[in-house]
Amino acid sequence: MADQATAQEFDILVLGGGSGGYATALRAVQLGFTVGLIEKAKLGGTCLHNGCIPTKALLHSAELADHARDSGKYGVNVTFDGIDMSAVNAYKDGIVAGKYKGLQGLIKSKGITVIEGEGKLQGNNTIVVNGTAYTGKNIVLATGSYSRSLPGLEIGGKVITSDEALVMDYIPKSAIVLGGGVIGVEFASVWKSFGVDVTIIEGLPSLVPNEDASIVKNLERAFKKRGIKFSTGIFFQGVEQDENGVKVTLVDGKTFEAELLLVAVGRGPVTANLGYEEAGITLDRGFVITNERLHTGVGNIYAVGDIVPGVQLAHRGYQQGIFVAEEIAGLNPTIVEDVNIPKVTFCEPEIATVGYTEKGAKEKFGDDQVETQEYNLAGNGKSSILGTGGIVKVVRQKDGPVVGIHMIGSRMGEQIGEAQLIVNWEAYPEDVAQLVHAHPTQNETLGEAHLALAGKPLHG
Amino acid sequence: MADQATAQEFDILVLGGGSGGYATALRAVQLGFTVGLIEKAKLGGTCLHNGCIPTKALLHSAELADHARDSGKYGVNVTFDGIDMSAVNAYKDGIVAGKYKGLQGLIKSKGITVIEGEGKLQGNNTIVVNGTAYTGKNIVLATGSYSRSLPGLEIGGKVITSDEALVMDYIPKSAIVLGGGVIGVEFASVWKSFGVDVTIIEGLPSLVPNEDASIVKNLERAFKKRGIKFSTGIFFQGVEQDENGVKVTLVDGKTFEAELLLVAVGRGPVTANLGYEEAGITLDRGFVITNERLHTGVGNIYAVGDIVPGVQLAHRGYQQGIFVAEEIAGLNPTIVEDVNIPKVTFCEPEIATVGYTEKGAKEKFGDDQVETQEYNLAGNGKSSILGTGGIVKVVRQKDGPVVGIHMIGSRMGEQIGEAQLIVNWEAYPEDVAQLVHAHPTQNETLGEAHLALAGKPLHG
Amino acid sequence: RPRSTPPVRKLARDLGIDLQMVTGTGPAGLITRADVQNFVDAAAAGTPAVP
Ligand SMILES: Cc1cc2nc3c(=O)[nH]c(=O)nc-3n(C[C@H](O)[C@H](O)[C@H](O)COP(=O)(O)OP(=O)(O)OC[C@H]3O[C@@H](n4cnc5c(N)ncnc54)[C@H](O)[C@@H]3O)c2cc1C
Ligand SMILES: Cc1cc2nc3c(=O)[nH]c(=O)nc-3n(C[C@H](O)[C@H](O)[C@H](O)COP(=O)(O)OP(=O)(O)OC[C@H]3O[C@@H](n4cnc5c(N)ncnc54)[C@H](O)[C@@H]3O)c2cc1C
Repeated sequence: MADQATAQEFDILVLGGGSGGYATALRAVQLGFTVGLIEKAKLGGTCLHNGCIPTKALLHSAELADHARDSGKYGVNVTFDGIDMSAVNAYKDGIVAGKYKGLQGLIKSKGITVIEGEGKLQGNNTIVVNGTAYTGKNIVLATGSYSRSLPGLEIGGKVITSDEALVMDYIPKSAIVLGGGVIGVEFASVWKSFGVDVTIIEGLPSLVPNEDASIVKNLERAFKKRGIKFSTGIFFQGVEQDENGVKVTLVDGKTFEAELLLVAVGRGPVTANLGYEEAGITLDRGFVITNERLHTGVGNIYAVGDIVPGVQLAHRGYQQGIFVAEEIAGLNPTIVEDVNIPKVTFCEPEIATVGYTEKGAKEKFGDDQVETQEYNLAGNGKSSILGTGGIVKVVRQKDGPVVGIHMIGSRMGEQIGEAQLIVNWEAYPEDVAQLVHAHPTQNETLGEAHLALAGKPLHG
Repeated sequence: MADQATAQEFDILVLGGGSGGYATALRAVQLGFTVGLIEKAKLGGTCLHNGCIPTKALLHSAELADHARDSGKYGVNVTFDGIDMSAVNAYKDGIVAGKYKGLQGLIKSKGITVIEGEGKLQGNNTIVVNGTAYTGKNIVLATGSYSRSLPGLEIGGKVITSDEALVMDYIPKSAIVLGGGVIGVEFASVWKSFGVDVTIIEGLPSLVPNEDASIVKNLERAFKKRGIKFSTGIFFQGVEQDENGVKVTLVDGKTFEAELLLVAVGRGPVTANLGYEEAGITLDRGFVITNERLHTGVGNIYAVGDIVPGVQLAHRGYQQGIFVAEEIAGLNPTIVEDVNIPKVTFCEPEIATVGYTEKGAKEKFGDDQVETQEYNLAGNGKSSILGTGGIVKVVRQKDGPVVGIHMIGSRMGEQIGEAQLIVNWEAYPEDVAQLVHAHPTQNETLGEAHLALAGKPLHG
Repeated sequence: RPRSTPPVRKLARDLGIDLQMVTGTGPAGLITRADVQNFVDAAAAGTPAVP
């Protein structure tokens, strides 16, 4: 009895084993805490099983399909014989399974107690799982998110979310994607490469509406060139489906038909009926409200990941998880603001951004306190070799540091590393300009943009 | 007459229009100087016409050939019908022509006077071109380099250098590459992807002997797996050729036969018979000796690029060119040491390094004053998705800043941007560790390595 | 080690300034670029900031 009771008491009890939850647990045991990690489905959560990882596997197959179509231009003769969806899925599932096994092994080897089942918060220090009460001196809520829909728009049959799209065993002839945000444009990109006739419906005035205006313009141009159709600025009204497919109607009466409809209108927090409100935690439209140090204001209860309002990204979840573990340990960790978290959209062409957009910077610092510089990838040797176009846009405070970097182009996602150091370390363009970038790389575009912004463009 | 005389006098006269020379010229006119740029062949020099750019085009075709062979694993069904060497060359030449046109236009638009012909230094302020004397208040020597051979090893027929290899209109069945440095491993990589049976002969104990030992080990393993053969540690003795091919003998008597031999044993400086020594400039084995601010010690004569001892890279040439223009302008620019110049080798897998190797750091700071951390790409989701392995190795001074980063893996060359900021800005692992890296990218490997080095690995 | 960001440390080094002698005004005593600049200006103005 005593033993069992001990096993149910932890320094830190984490509810949810996704990116945010497991990062909390890993950092916490490093710091010497005992940790219980409660997970009702699979360790790794959305990102590993239904999000980041499987989508990026699809995007790589899509990239190879694009290559197969245009290798001839590069002297590599290839006949493209089509996509084998079951092989694509075997590859994707193999990647997920490998990472899942690795994560389970890691969690186990670190001595984290994994508690299987659905947990419910009870008071300030207790979570009940399958009738057993577990206590934690500290509790971290990390229950994540689910694919939202719109009021009256029911998921089912030919109306699907990313969850279903990730396990499809066939390639539709045509598809409508509702929502031109990150998840929407990534699926549109994959499907187009797989030969699907794709149309994106976005109610806001443009695709990827959160991005800098220059990025938006470039993405829309690139998607048009790829033959990805889109309708922006008119909201969705309703959908009908029959055995042939779906018919979508917009509020202006315009209709679109396709074999299926992917609903990608955002993700809602998983917080209902989990005892959060009863414990006195403040929810706003389902999201858990915390202070800037991720404390809920109740007892020793913290929240991390997609349930906390802000950008819903796996690495923000990691960061918050690490932060909270260090906060509990009294290490006084540094806050990384949402605006300074790197964001990559892995469609073709890729988008990578960190910091303020030009518009955001002007709102923050004043219209005449912001300078920008755009460098066109047409001037970059490696990008020409890869056959891609795009831009790098750097936003600085006038006579001040770089506050935003926005990039688009094939493979440009990987440039986010240098960009985020520049923005997070508040570097001046001159700091970057005095360093030479390796030739010939896409990375040089960052060097050229900063040289230009420092008033001494090299190739321009 | 007066007009003509004026046109022959410049603030800065640059001899050689390659990376180093044209960068000097561009930065100099930005700073308000009049500039004469003397070039005997084509603006852009080795890098554009016989170096960086055409090799990287070949490497991209090679990458596509590799993809064509293994796309099936990713569900993309492809029949590989072989390489069309004339199409490869058309693609490569198209890229070079495009960049060449761009560069010519840029040089012209900036008002740089291009002087065509072979120049010879005469005294401290004069260069004679086709019998006409041009003068400069300052002179910058940038005559670059040529493919060296070994004593008694004559280039011709089936014994070629990179110059000939870049214009070949057929694919040999087999090839021997003499030299396992950057140029050697890049050609070996291209040819293997194109289906050639390749053997590298390197007299030093390993391939890429300047790299960190961990990188060497990984590259040799990867090349073995690719079926690229190599012999290391035994020096070349001689070669015979007949109409069937070449027969190479090593000093231990061992022989190798193949259709051709590529000699890639380094590049020598172009400095003979150009009046340099007569002007009082010090040459060492043909290289121009300067102080650390690139001054030759004679009059106002500077030298930049491959003729200056050190790493022979195009971006080092740019950097030195910009440096000298700013130095002449009295701007007191910052010196970037050779060790801190980013270096990328674009073979498959790519190598990217900046700063000290582990060995170099131990020599510099003492055996017990250095800590290292290796992160294996097997733990990185995006690398698994791309199907690549490799490592990131970070070298730090004990309790001090990061002084070296060494990486290997497909596409890892582009990670050099973040790496070079870390090393050149003397960041501590903790500075990097507190920033979250975007998921899922290869860039995360840098985050993980620095987290581990800061004592708090995330996924490990 | 005084707290600052890497580019600021690099700037200080390029200017030949020892960060130990600079007072940080940023969050938690972080030495900002402005702190370094002010230190340089003070030194240039002859203020006995540099012992
Ligand atoms: C299609 C798609 C693509 C994406 N691509 C990317 C990308 O490329 N990069 C990126 O950074 N982000 C991406 N994301 C977002 C990323 O997946 C999320 O930001 C991340 O998973 C959030 O982590 P989390 O820990 O907050 O929540 P989740 O990952 O959702 O984890 C929550 C976990 O809690 C468990 N749980 C919930 N309630 C309970 C309960 N009561 N008891 C026990 N367990 C419970 C769940 O089973 C789940 O495992 C993508 C998302 C989707 C849908
Ligand atoms: C196969 C190969 C691959 C390479 N790949 C890379 C790479 O990926 N990345 C990288 O950074 N570097 C690479 N390099 C190295 C790079 O090309 C050189 O470092 C760079 O070109 C050096 O620039 P430079 O200006 O010093 O000399 P050069 O580029 O050689 O230019 C010298 C110029 O001077 C002219 N000249 C010489 N003598 C005279 C004279 N008497 N009068 C008038 N003009 C004269 C020449 O015609 C030439 O145009 C590669 C080199 C080779 C050979």
